[in-house]
Amino acid sequence: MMDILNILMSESFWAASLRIATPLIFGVLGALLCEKSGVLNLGIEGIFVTGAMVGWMAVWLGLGLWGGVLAAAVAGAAFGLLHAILTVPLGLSQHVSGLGVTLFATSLSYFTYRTALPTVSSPPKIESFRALDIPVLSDLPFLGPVLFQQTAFTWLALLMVLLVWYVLNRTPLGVAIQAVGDNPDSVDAQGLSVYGLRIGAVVAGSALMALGGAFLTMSAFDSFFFGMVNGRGWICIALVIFASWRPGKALLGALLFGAFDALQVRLQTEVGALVPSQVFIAAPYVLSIVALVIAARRADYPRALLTPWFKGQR
Amino acid sequence: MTDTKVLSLNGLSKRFGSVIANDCVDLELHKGEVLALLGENGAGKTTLMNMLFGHYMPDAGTVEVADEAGQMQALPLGHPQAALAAGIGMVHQHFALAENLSALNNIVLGSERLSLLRRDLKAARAKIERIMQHTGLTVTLDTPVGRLSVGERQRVEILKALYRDVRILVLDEPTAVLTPQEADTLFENIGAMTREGLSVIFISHKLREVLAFSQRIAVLRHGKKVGEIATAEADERIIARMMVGADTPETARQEMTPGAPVLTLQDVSVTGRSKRDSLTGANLTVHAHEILGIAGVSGNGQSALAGLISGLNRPTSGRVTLAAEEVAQVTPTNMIKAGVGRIPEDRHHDGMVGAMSVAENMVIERLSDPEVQSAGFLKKDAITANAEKLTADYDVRGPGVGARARLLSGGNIQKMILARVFEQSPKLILANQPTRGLDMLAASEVARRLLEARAAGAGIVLISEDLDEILGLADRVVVIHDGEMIEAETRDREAIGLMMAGEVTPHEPQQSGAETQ
Amino acid sequence: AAEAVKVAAIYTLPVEQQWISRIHKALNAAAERGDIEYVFSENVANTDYERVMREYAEQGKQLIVGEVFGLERAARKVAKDYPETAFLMGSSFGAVAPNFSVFDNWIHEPSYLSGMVAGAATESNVIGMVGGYAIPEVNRLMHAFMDGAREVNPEVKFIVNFIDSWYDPPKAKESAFAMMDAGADIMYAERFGVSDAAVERGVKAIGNVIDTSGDYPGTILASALWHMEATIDKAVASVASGSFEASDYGQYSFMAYGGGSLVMDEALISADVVEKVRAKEADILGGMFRVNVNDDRPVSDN
Amino acid sequence: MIRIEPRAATSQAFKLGLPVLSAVIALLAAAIPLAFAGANILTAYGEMVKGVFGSLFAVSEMLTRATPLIFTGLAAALAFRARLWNIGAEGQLYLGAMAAVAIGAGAIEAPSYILVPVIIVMGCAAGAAGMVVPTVLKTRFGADEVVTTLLLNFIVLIFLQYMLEGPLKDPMGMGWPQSAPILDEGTLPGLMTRMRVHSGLIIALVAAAVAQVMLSRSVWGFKLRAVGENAPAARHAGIGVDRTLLSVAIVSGGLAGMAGVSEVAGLKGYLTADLSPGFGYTGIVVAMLAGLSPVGVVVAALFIASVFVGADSMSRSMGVSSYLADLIVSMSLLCVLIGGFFARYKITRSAPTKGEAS
Ligand SMILES: Nc1ncnc2c1ncn2[C@@H]1O[C@H](COP(=O)(O)OP(=O)(O)OP(=O)(O)O)[C@@H](O)[C@H]1O
Ligand SMILES: Nc1ncnc2c1ncn2[C@@H]1O[C@H](COP(=O)(O)OP(=O)(O)OP(=O)(O)O)[C@@H](O)[C@H]1O
Ligand SMILES: [Mg+2]
Ligand SMILES: [Mg+2]
Repeated sequence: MMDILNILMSESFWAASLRIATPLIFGVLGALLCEKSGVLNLGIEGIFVTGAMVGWMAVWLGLGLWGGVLAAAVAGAAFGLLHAILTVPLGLSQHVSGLGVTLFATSLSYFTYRTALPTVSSPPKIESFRALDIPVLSDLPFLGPVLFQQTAFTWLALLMVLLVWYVLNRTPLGVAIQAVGDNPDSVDAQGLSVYGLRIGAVVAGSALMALGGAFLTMSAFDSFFFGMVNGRGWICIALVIFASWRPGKALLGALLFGAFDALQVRLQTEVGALVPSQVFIAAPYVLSIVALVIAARRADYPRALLTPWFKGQR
Repeated sequence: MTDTKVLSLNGLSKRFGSVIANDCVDLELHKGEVLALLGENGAGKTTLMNMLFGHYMPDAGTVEVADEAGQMQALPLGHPQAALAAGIGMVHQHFALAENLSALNNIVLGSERLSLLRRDLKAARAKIERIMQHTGLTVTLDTPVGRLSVGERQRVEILKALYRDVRILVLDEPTAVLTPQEADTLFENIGAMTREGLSVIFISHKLREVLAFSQRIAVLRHGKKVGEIATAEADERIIARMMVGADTPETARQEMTPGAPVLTLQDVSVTGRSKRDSLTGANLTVHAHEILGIAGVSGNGQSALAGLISGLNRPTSGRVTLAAEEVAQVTPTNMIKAGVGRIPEDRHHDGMVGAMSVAENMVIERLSDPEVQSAGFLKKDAITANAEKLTADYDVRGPGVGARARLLSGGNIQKMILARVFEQSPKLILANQPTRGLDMLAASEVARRLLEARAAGAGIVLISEDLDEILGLADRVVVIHDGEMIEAETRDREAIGLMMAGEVTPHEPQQSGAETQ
Repeated sequence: AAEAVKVAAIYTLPVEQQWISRIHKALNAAAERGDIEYVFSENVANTDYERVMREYAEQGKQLIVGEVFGLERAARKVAKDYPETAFLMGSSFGAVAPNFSVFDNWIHEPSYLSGMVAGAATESNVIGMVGGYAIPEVNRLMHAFMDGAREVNPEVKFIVNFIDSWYDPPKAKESAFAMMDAGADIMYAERFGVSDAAVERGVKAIGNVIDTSGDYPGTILASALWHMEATIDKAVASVASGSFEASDYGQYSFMAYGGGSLVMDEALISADVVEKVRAKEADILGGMFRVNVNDDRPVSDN
Repeated sequence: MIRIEPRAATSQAFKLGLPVLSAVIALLAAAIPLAFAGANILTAYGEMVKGVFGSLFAVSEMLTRATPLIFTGLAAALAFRARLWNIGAEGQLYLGAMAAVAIGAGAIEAPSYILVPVIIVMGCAAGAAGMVVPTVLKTRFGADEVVTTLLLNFIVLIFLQYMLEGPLKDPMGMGWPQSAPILDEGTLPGLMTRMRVHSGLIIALVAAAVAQVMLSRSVWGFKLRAVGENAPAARHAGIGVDRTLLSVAIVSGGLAGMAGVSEVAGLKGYLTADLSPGFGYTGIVVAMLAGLSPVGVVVAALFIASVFVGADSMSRSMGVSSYLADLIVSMSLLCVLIGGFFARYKITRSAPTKGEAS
C-alpha cells in the first residue's frame, strides 16, 4: 500500500501519465469530433499509423519538426476525407469503411516505408521534440516537472482540448456540428449543409488522430516501427464514450488511462514477482469497461451516430 | 388581404420511383393571405412544400417569390438556404430539431456565419423574447429540446421560422400535436401577423381549423391540384368531395348498455423517467361495450397509462385486473395473451417494423400461435394468406403484402395495425391517438372500426388530445392531469377544457413519491 | 565462381526486429558478395508461414532460412515434402534428417560478460531490465546477464518488466523510466526504447544482440552481439557444395565460432573491470567456463 | 446539382456484375503501388491468378484461409442483423481456441467421434461466453457493446498470454508460450492429402446454410430481424428484446469461437498468441460486404481470401514488399464497398428545368 501511495505522490509518475496520455488526447479528441457530427471513424487505428509514419518521414526528409506535424495532419486529413466521402454522401457502412480505412492506411504506410527504406536494419532516427524546459516554471515543485518539462507536442494536445471545447460550445460552427450529429434534418432545414459539416468534422477529426500517431514517432520516440501504434487508436474509440462526447472529460479519460498505464509499469516492478504481469497489463482495459458500465446510463449519444442522411429522402 | 402576389409555384412535378407525388401543380399566394392546402394522406402536400423550401429538387417547374420590393424573382431550386434568404420559412410535419441543443440554439442555428469565432446570443435572445411576447408562443429557451413536450417543440419549430423574419410561412400540420386550445391560440397569433403582411400556407386534416382560420383552400388529390375555393364558400361536405371525390361516411354512435368490467385499475402507480410519464394512484374501470375517453394535454401521464395497458410499464404499486383476473406480471406478452389489443401512439416507432414485410408485421404479436409457426419454423404460406385476407378486409392499400411495411402511407400503416388488433377480437382495446395525422376518410374509418369493436363487446380506452374526437366517440370521459385521473361528470367542452388545464380539482394534488424515485 | 545459391528467408516480424535483423544482415552480406540470390518475406503470420515455405520450395529455392518457433511440427512436415530443399530454421527443437537444420541465438556467453560490466558499474545496486515477451530466447540471455552481474556484485538487485509487445518503443521507454524512478542506474536494453530513456536520464545501458553504441554515444557500456554470418556462411557453403545435412547450427552462435561477441566502450569502464571481463572471456573461449542456461521467466528481486 | 437517388429496379446481372467490376477496378488500381515498387505489372497479375488458382495447392490454401473468415463473417452478420455490434469476434475466436486446447490437448482421452464434438461444443461455449458478457452489460447497464467487445479483445489476448505462459503452457514446448498440441483424436480431419484445407470448411459451409434458413424461416430469425430493425416495436409486440439479444450473442460468439476451434484443431494443432492475423476484424468486413446475408458471407469470404492469397503469393514471386498484399486487399474492399453503393443508388446531375417567368 505504501508503495502505491509513494508512486501516486511522485512527480515522475504524473509526468509519465501525461506523456502516455498525449497521443490518446489527440486520438480521443479526433474521434469525438467525428462522432459529434454523427460519423463513427474506426479508421483511427490506421490513421494513427499514417500519422506516425508520415510525421516521422517528413522530418527525416528535412521538413523540420513542425513541418512533420503539418504533414502528419494533412495525411490524416486525406484518409479522413476518404472515410468521409464513403460514409457521408455515399452513406456506406461506417463500420466497414472505418475498418477498410484502417487496413488501407496501415498497409499503405507500411508499404511506402518499406519501399522507401528497403534495407534498413535499424530504423533511422530523427531529432525529435525536446522537453520544453521553461525557466522558473519548470522549477516549481511538483507541477514543474509534471507540466513544464513536457514537449511542445504535449502542450499542443492540451491546447487542442481547449480549442475543440471552445469550437464545439462557443462558435456557430460547433453548435452546427452538434446539431448535425443529433438530427441532420435540423441543420438542413436551417439552410446549412449536412454533408459539408460532416465531411469537415471527419476531416478535422482525422487530422487530430494523425497527430496522436505523430506524437509516437516525433516526441515519445524518434523513429518509426511497424506495429508501434499497438492498439492505441482503438483505446480512443472506447475513451470517447467514457468521456460522453465532452472534450474536458476526454482529457480526463486519457489522463486516467495514462495513469493506469504508468501505474501498471511501476507496480509490475514492485510486486511483479507475486502477481502475473498480465494482471497489470490488462488493468487499464478492465477499468475502462468498469468505468463505462458506471457511466453508461449517463452517456448521451449523438442520436444520428451511424445513420447516413440523404438529401430529399426519408 | 391585398391582391399582391408574393409566391407562385408553376408546374411543379415530382416523382419518387413509380409514385407521382406531384403532377404539374400551380399555386399562388397573396400578401397577408392564409391559404389552406388540403388533401388525403399521401396526396402530395408535404412534397409540394418540400420543393418550395428546397428539400426536394423538382423534376419540372419553377418557383417565383416576391422580393422586398415586391418584384417576382425566380427562386433557385433545391437549396433551403435560398428559400430562407428569399424570406420563406417552413414548419415541418416531422420535427427538424436537434434534441441535444437548447431551444435558443435550435432557433439561431444557421442564421449566424459559420466562420464567426464568437457568438452574440444576447441580441438573438432579445429578439426571440420579443417574438414570443408578440405571438404568445412561449418556450423555455435554455432547456435542451429533448426535454420539451411535443407542444413546446412545435412552438420552437414555429419560432425558428419567425426568427428569420419570414414573409411567407409554410406550416405542415402544425396542430397535429397541439390541443384545440393551443391550436386556436396559434392561429389567432398567426392571424395577427398576417395583418402585418405575413402570408401563410398551412396544411391540416382538421377541417374545423381550416374553416375557421383560412381565407382560401387549395386541394390536392393524387398529386394533382383538383381545385381551389374561397373558405367563405366552403363547408365540410364540399371540401370532402374535393379531396376524395366522394362523401365521407357518417359515424354514428349508438347508446349501449355497458357490460361486465374488462379492465380495473386499483390504486395503480407507474414511475416514469419524469412526472410527465408517471401515474399516481390511478383508479379506473372499463366495461365491455364501452368506450372510455381519456382527455388531457399530452404529457400528463397518458404515456404511462398507455405503457401500462400495453404492458411496457410495470406498476410500482396497485392491482391491474383484466376480466376479473388479476394480472400477475404486466408484460406485453401477458397483455396480448389476456386479450388486450394495442394501437400505439407512435405507429412508426412502436407499431411496426418498417423494414419487415406487411405480412410479417401482421403476425408479429402472435409468433407462438400454431397458425403462424410449427416447431419454431414460420408457416410462410399461412402468413401470406392471412395478410392477403386482412389487407382485403381492412382495405390496406400498398405495394403488396410482401413489401416492406415502411412503404405504406401513414393511413395505411394505421389500417394495418387495426387489422392486426381487431382480428384477434380483443376484450380490451387501447387506442392511443388513433387518428393523429390521418385524413378525414382514414380517421372516420378508424372511428367506425372502434365502434364496431365496441358493439362486438370490447372495452376501449381511447386516449386523445382531440376533445372533439373524444366527445364524439366516448361513453364516459376521464380527464388526466399531472398523473392523476378524474372522471368528468359533464360533457361540456369548456368545463372539460378547464379540468385538462388542471384548474378544477376535486382534491388537492398530493405530493407523490413518483418524482423522487 | 560457382553459381549463386538461391536463398529465401521467411520472417514472422519485420526485418527491423533485432533478432531478425542479424539474419537479414548476414544474408544481405552474402548476397553482396555474390554467394547467394536473396529474397525474403517479412511479417508473415504464423497461419501463413507454412504456405510461404511451400511457395518458396515450389519456386526452387535451394536454401530456406527462417524461424519456426510457433510451428515446429508443420515446418518439419514441409521439409519432409521437399527433400531437395535445404531448411535452416530458428528452432527450439532438434534437426531432422535429411534436410532440416536448426539454429538459435546462443549468445548467453557474451550476455554473461555484459552482466559483469553492469554489475561492476552500478552504484545504486539496482539494474533494470525491460523485455518484450518472456520467451526462452530472451529469458536465457537475461539469466546469463544476471548471473554475470551477481558474480562481480552479489549485492545487485534486478527489476524485470515485460511489455508484452515486440514493437512499442514508447512503452519500453516508459517502462525504463519507471525503473529509473525505482532506483535503477543501469538498464539492460532488450527492446528499442530503453537506451533512449537511459540517454534522457543520463544513466548507462547494456546492449543486446545488436550494437547500438553509435546511436547512443556515451551511454552503452557494453553489448552482447549476435553474428549470424558464421551460421549462414556455413550453410550456404554446404548447400553450394551439395553437402547440406541436417544438423544443429546452434554452436555457430557461440563465441568460439565467432557467432557471439562482446563489445565494450572502454572509455566508460574502469580498466580493472575490462581486464576482469577479458579474462572471463578467455576462460569461455578456452572452455574453462560454461555459462549456465536457464529458460525460465526472470522475476524482479524484492 | 448532383443528387443521389435510389435505383428503382436493377437487373440480377447488374447486381452480380457490379461487385465483380469493382473488384476488377480494385485490382487495376493495384498497378499503382506495383509500378511504384518497380515490378512488371502484367507478370504480377499473372502471378496473382496463379497464386490462387494455379494449382490444387493454391486453391486449397485459399479455402483454408476462407474457412475462419466464414465463421467470423457469420458471427458478425447475425449479430449485426440484430443491431448487436459485436466487434469482439477476435477475442471470442481465441476463447474458443483456448477451450479447444484445454480439452483437446490431453485433458480428456476419448475416441475422435466423442472428442471432436466435445471440443467443438466447448469451443463454441467459450466464444459464446465471451459475447454474453458484453451483451449483459449492454442490456443491464446500457454499456455500449462496440466499446466493451473491442476492449475485451485486448483483455482476452492478455489472458491468453497468461494462459500460454501458465496453465496451458506446453511442458514439452521448450519454454515457449504455446499450448500442448491437440490429440490426434481431437483433430478435425483434413480434406485432401498433403493439403491444409480441413473439414472445418465443411462445418463453416453447413453453418452458413443453417444460418440462412434460420434467419429467413424460423421464429428465432423473425425475432432477431424484428429486434434489429426496430427494437421498441418488437418489445411492444411482445418479443423479448433482451432475451433475443442474448440468444444472438450466444450464436454469434459461438460462431466466432468455432473459428478458433477450426483454426487450432483443424490447422495449427496447438495454440499460440498469433493464431489469428485479425480474422475477427476481417469477419466484420466480410459480413458487411455480404450485406449481412449468411450465404453472401461465404462468397465474400472466398473473395477476400482469394485476393489476399493471390496478392501475397504475387508479392513474393515479384520480390516486392509483402505489405502489398494487405494493400491490395484493402483497396479491393473499398472498391467493392463503393460498387455496392452504385448497385443501390445512382448519381444524377440535374439542371433545374427553366419554366417561363410570368
Ligand atoms: N422521400 C420520398 N421518397 C419516396 N416517396 C415519397 C417521398 N416523399 C413523398 N413520397 C411520395 O409522395 C407522395 C406524397 O407524399 P406527401 O408526404 O407529400 O403526402 P402528404 O400529402 O403530405 O400526406 P400527409 O397528409 O399524410 O402528410 C406519397 O404518396 C409518397 O408516395
Ligand atoms: N422511403 C420511401 N421509399 C419509397 N416510397 C416511400 C418512402 N417513404 C414513403 N414512401 C411512399 O410514401 C407513401 C406515403 O408516405 P407518407 O409517409 O407520405 O404517408 P403519409 O400518409 O404522409 O404518412 P403520415 O400520415 O404519417 O404523414 C407510401 O405509399 C409509400 O409508397
Ligand atoms: Mg405525410
Ligand atoms: Mg404531409
